[in-house]
Amino acid sequence: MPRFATVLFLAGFAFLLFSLTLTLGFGEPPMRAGQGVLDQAVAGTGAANAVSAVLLGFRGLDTLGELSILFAAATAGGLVLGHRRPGGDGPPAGAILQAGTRLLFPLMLVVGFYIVLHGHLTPGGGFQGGVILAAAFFLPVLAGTGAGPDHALLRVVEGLAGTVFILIGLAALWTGGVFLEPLLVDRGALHELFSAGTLPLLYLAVGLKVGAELAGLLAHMARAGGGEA
Amino acid sequence: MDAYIGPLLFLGAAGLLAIGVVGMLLSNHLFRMVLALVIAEAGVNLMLVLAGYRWDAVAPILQPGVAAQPMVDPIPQALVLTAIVIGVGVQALALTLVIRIREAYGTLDMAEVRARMEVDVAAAGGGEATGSRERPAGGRPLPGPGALPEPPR
Amino acid sequence: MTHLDLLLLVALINLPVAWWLAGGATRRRLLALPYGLMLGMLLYMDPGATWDSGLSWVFLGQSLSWRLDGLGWFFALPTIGAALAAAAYSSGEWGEDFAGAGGSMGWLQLALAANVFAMLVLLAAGDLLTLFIGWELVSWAGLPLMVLAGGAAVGAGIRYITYAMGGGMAVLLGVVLVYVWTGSLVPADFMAVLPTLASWQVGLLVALFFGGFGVKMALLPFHLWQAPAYGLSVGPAAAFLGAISSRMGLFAMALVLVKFITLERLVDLTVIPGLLDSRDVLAWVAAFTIILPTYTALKQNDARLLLAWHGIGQGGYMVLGLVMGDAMGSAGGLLHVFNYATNQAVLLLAVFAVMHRTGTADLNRMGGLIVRMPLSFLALLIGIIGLAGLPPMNGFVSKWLVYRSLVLEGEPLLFLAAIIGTLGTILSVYKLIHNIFLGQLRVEHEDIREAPWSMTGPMLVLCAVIVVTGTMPGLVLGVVADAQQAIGLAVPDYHLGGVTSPAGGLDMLWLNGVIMAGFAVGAVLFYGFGGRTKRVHQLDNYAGGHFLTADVRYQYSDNFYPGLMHHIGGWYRGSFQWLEGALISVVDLLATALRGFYHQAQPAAWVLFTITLGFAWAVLP
Amino acid sequence: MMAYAVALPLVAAFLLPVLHNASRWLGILVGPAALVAVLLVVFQSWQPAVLPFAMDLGGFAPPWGITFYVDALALLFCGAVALMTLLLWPRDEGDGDADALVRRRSLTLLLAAAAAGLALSGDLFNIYVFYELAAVASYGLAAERGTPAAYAAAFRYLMLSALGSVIALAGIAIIYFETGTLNLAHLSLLAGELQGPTGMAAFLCLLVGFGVKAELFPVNAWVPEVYGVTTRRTAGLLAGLVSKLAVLVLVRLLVLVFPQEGLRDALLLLGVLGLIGGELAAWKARDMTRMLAFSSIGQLGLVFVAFSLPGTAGLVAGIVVAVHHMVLKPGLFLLAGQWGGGLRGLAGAARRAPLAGLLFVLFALSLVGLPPLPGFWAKFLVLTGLAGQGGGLGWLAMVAILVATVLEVSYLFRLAGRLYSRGDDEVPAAATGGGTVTAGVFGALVVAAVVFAPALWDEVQDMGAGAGDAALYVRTVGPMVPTMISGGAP
Repeated sequence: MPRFATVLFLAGFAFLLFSLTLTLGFGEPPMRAGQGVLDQAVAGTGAANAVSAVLLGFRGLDTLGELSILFAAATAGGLVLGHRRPGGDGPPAGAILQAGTRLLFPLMLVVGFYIVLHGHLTPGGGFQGGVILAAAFFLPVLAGTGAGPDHALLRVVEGLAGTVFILIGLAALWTGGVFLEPLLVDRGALHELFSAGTLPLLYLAVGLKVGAELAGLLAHMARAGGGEA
Repeated sequence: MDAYIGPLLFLGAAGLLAIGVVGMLLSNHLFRMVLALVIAEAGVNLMLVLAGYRWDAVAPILQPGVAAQPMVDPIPQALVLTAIVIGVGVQALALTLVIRIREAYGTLDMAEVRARMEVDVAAAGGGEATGSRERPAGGRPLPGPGALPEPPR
Repeated sequence: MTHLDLLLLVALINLPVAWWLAGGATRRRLLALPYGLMLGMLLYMDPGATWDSGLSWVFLGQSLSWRLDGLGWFFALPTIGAALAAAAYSSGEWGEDFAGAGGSMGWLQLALAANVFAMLVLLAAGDLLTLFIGWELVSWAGLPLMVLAGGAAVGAGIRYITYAMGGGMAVLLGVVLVYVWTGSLVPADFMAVLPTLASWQVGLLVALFFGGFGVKMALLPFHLWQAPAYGLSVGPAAAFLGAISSRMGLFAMALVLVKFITLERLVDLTVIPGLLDSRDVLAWVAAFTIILPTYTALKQNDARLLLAWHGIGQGGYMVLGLVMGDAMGSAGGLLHVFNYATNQAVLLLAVFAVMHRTGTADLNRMGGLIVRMPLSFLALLIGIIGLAGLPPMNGFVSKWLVYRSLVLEGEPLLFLAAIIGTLGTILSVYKLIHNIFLGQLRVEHEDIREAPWSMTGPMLVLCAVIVVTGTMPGLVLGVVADAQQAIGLAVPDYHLGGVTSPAGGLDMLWLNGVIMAGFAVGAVLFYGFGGRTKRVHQLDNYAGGHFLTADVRYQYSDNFYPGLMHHIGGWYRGSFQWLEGALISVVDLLATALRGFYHQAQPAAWVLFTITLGFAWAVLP
Repeated sequence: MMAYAVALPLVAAFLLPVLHNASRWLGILVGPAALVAVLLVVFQSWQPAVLPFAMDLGGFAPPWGITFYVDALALLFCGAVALMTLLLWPRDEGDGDADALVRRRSLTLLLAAAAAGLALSGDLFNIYVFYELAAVASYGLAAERGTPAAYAAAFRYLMLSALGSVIALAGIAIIYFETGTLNLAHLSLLAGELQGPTGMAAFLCLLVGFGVKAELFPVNAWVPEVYGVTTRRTAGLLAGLVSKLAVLVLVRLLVLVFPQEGLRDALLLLGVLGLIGGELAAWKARDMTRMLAFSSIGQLGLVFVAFSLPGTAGLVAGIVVAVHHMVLKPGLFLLAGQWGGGLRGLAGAARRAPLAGLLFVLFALSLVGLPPLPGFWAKFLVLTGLAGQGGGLGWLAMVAILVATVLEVSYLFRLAGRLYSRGDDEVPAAATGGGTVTAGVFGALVVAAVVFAPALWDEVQDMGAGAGDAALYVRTVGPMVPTMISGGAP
């Protein structure tokens, strides 16, 4: 009976939601806040990528909150999984996989950092790059060729990266601005790597933090996964 | 064609959301519930990103040497990026919990997990487990062999 | 600092003082002192005047003020008096025994002091908000006194507070409605607007206030809590509670229904056109409250419960007299508060004195104690005569006034109900005195001594009050008159011996004189001409002419009045318990259903249900 | 300046694990120090002359950037967040797991930061982010005990809450579709565009989504499960604090963006159902923790009823009810933690711990509304508001409140009777101490509320009037460019 009710309500929900969305003007957004952001992105943050400008400039607090959520998830994950003895390893990976891992590791590092540091110019940024970095460190665990990243180091990195993000924000406060205000925006030319003031620094912090959090979480889970097989 | 693309995309968003909710509510398998959550989030993220779409506009990135063109609204894109990362965090945490539950109870079946949780919580509270809609408290004495009159032949 | 402030301050300071005094065996002897001081202060204040408090402040846009008028003064008198008697009673041997048995004298005295303070705050209420504040304080202050005894008393206390809060919430709703409908909680302001309210509004207010205050008075059908809550408490606490606690309901009724809403308005509210107005409804509730609990008392085999059940019935007389609203009826109703307080206090103190000595209140386990505890017997005798409303005690005066009013107002059916109630009272108090003091003394009670002076003293003082105010009711009627004037009622033409009225007055001086003369004549005849007495052993008994030997146990309260009970027992057996049980069952059922809601397999489904319904509600016009 | 209220707990949370490894004392001190600093910031900002004011984070004018709106209400909640987190600071549960303790403290700090952000933020999506931060931190805290039941309860809580978040995000998407902005002040100006069914649907999405944390009926089934498995301090934090902030967000939305009558009725109806449902379930509960959990659902129902009242009166009543519950419930949970266990084991507990027993009675009396105690004023305000409003639903709500009070008395004092009963003393009370002292602080707050009632009342009046003034909000946040209001590009 509850299942039947659920299905019934679900059908109603999907139908109503769909009919509600049909009244929304697709393709013709009001652009009330958006147009202003587009107009001011370069002047306000120095970033060619307006999405990055929004992420780190206009809505930097969201990004800080999001980092905090990742940190919270990692902390909670650590709390849940706790100190666990590493479980038995899975079946060893084949030679190709192991060789591929060794080959891929430096490449992924480079790509990851590249994406992190060019976030203000091109699609990409700290999140995307951070995920690639995390994957780079996690690959050896998957392939069975390494024990994964060092937890103590990860905690230092994630703690410091988050702090650096806030400190850059507070630096603006201390120099007479407001919290999270982009600094040194007028240094460097548009479309150059060294431009957009503190944005690349923020992205670096974001990238490191995201990478550290995800790597930590994955490593935790990997150990847990082996434990009870 | 243009007239249909909007409703089609909305159908996709609403459909993904609905599929996700179906999975979360009707599946009894913890891991599938997490996957369903991923799908539901994808649906709502799609809906969010649709909010910024403009006909005949380009991505909101200035290209060197390209004349200014109408651009799509960059804010929903940033929001979606944030929402995705938030989702990842929540999903990862959910998975760690699933791992632990599997270890503790040896099952991924929601009904069984819930029943055993009830018992544990009640025990921690110092009482016995209380009844619920699925499992009423107390014994239900089934009529024994002689309890019911024989049906007439 | 006005006189009223001083009185309230003394009552407040008495809280820690009572706690401290209760701490030591010698200090304990002074427990009654603060109440004596309060009584003195009260007597110093003129009941005819209005005593304002210097305390008043504005909070939440409401002005809180306190003032004591004639009505409050009249109720304060038995309040402090009962506390004085209870404190004196517990200051001696009873207290030592209580403390020795593991009871906490400190809590008892603290709770008693808190009750007195709360009641004074209530009696000094100057507006509806302070009335409610006092009301709640009184309701909650009663709880610790009830649960002190532990065991079954705790259950009774929790039952009490549930009922009391139900009543309190009705009162609160009434207060809120008055505020919203009239824009004020100050009597002078809202009384000007009340006449403009619609009938349904006034009717709702009457129902809420009468119901709410009626719970405290234990009016039908909210009476179940009272007997166990009062009866199962410890001695002095039971006496105090039984004597005065539930009368706070009458005070509030007199204030709100009679003074604020007025009886004229009640008469205007028709319930059944041509047949029943709302005042009649109140009167009939009171009448049934007289009858049913009184006959329930008849069934009790525990002396404390028997008396406590009576208290409920006696409250009915008070309400009945009050809502009659004429000079004699309301005087009778109010006077009965005082008289009943003295009677009930004496009775409960006597019963607890017996219990103190024998260790039981079971009417089937006592008998013949008259030879061992003559003073307690005397007190109980005087008390039951007063309670039954027979001359020459004070209970007769107040009941006579109520009867008179019912007859004069043309309410023969109500009069009949009141008479039936009195009959039940006489029957049951006879059972009380008979089973405790008359008949054969039980073997285990051979060595019983009379209760100590600390216990008999207060009893005898109260007995003196009963006799004196019975003979000279004018002493109290003067204060009653002030109370009547304070709530805008007519005052009967009274004098020291009673009242005069064109339809026939009452003069207790004369009546008691005749009775005493009759006794004197009888004594002269008996001793002068006959004097044929023969002293026999207490175990030689005759019952209905039948000789009973020592081995026949002359106690049969198990089946007292079998014929009567056979005829009336079925009428009221358990019907209200059934009602209460049904209510609890409904709550239990709902609660179980709700628990099911919070124990479901897939709570997240409710997110879907809610949002879908919400969408449907938003989309549909 | 108020940015510190969010930034400081975040920094402390980030650094706590690192500092803990460096120095034990630093690890212990950094969290409380950050919270004390937040308290100081709040006190410093509490100057009626400058309130309310707005802050444009990142230096971008509204509606482009994120705005913090600082009024007395927001400051009150910010201060409450810091104070409550400080009082309910996670303690060593005696399992000797230092790492877990550090993580729990980190999560608590994150929760504090998120709560402060919820109180201050004036941007819809930013509110969502902080809400999610609070959610993730509370998932972790729900599982803190490390028992299997805790994992299961936390997972179920996560699933319910995540579904709610998804719905809330859908609501935000709809609002962005309609208006193209997220700033609350901007949305307030554009409220006319959200009058239709789409706008109502969007609000209902947010109501259901945020309602999960606010213990809104019927999306609150997680409450008894989670409070049953966490430490009582966490339960107090979630019931007392986090739920109120979710309510605060909804209230801001109602005041600023959704003034429709119908939505208030919906809130009222759900509040009444929650009130009655919670109290009924509590009446039947067999252990103290879950009794308190259900009673908290009921109290939150009352909060919703209060906030559903229109105008300043509703806000004032709501603030009083919410703050009252915020102080009481953690105190009660702490006492439950002190005694623990089912109702049967509690016989005579108060006799062995007189202070705790006294505090329980004080809290219970205030909860049911004994007059001089603040609970009475709260109830009185709600009732007068409802009676003034009238209407069938209003009368229903009044009766519900009164019935709920009687139920509350019935179960709370059944428990009190058991606590004071001369029970068989064979069950020794597991006195762990500490909790009673903290509960005593809450008790002192209750008493202080009685003593300083008139002054507090004036303060609350101003607070309610300020929070209910949508025009003031818009004016304070700043002028919007005219084209931003009439409609933007094609």
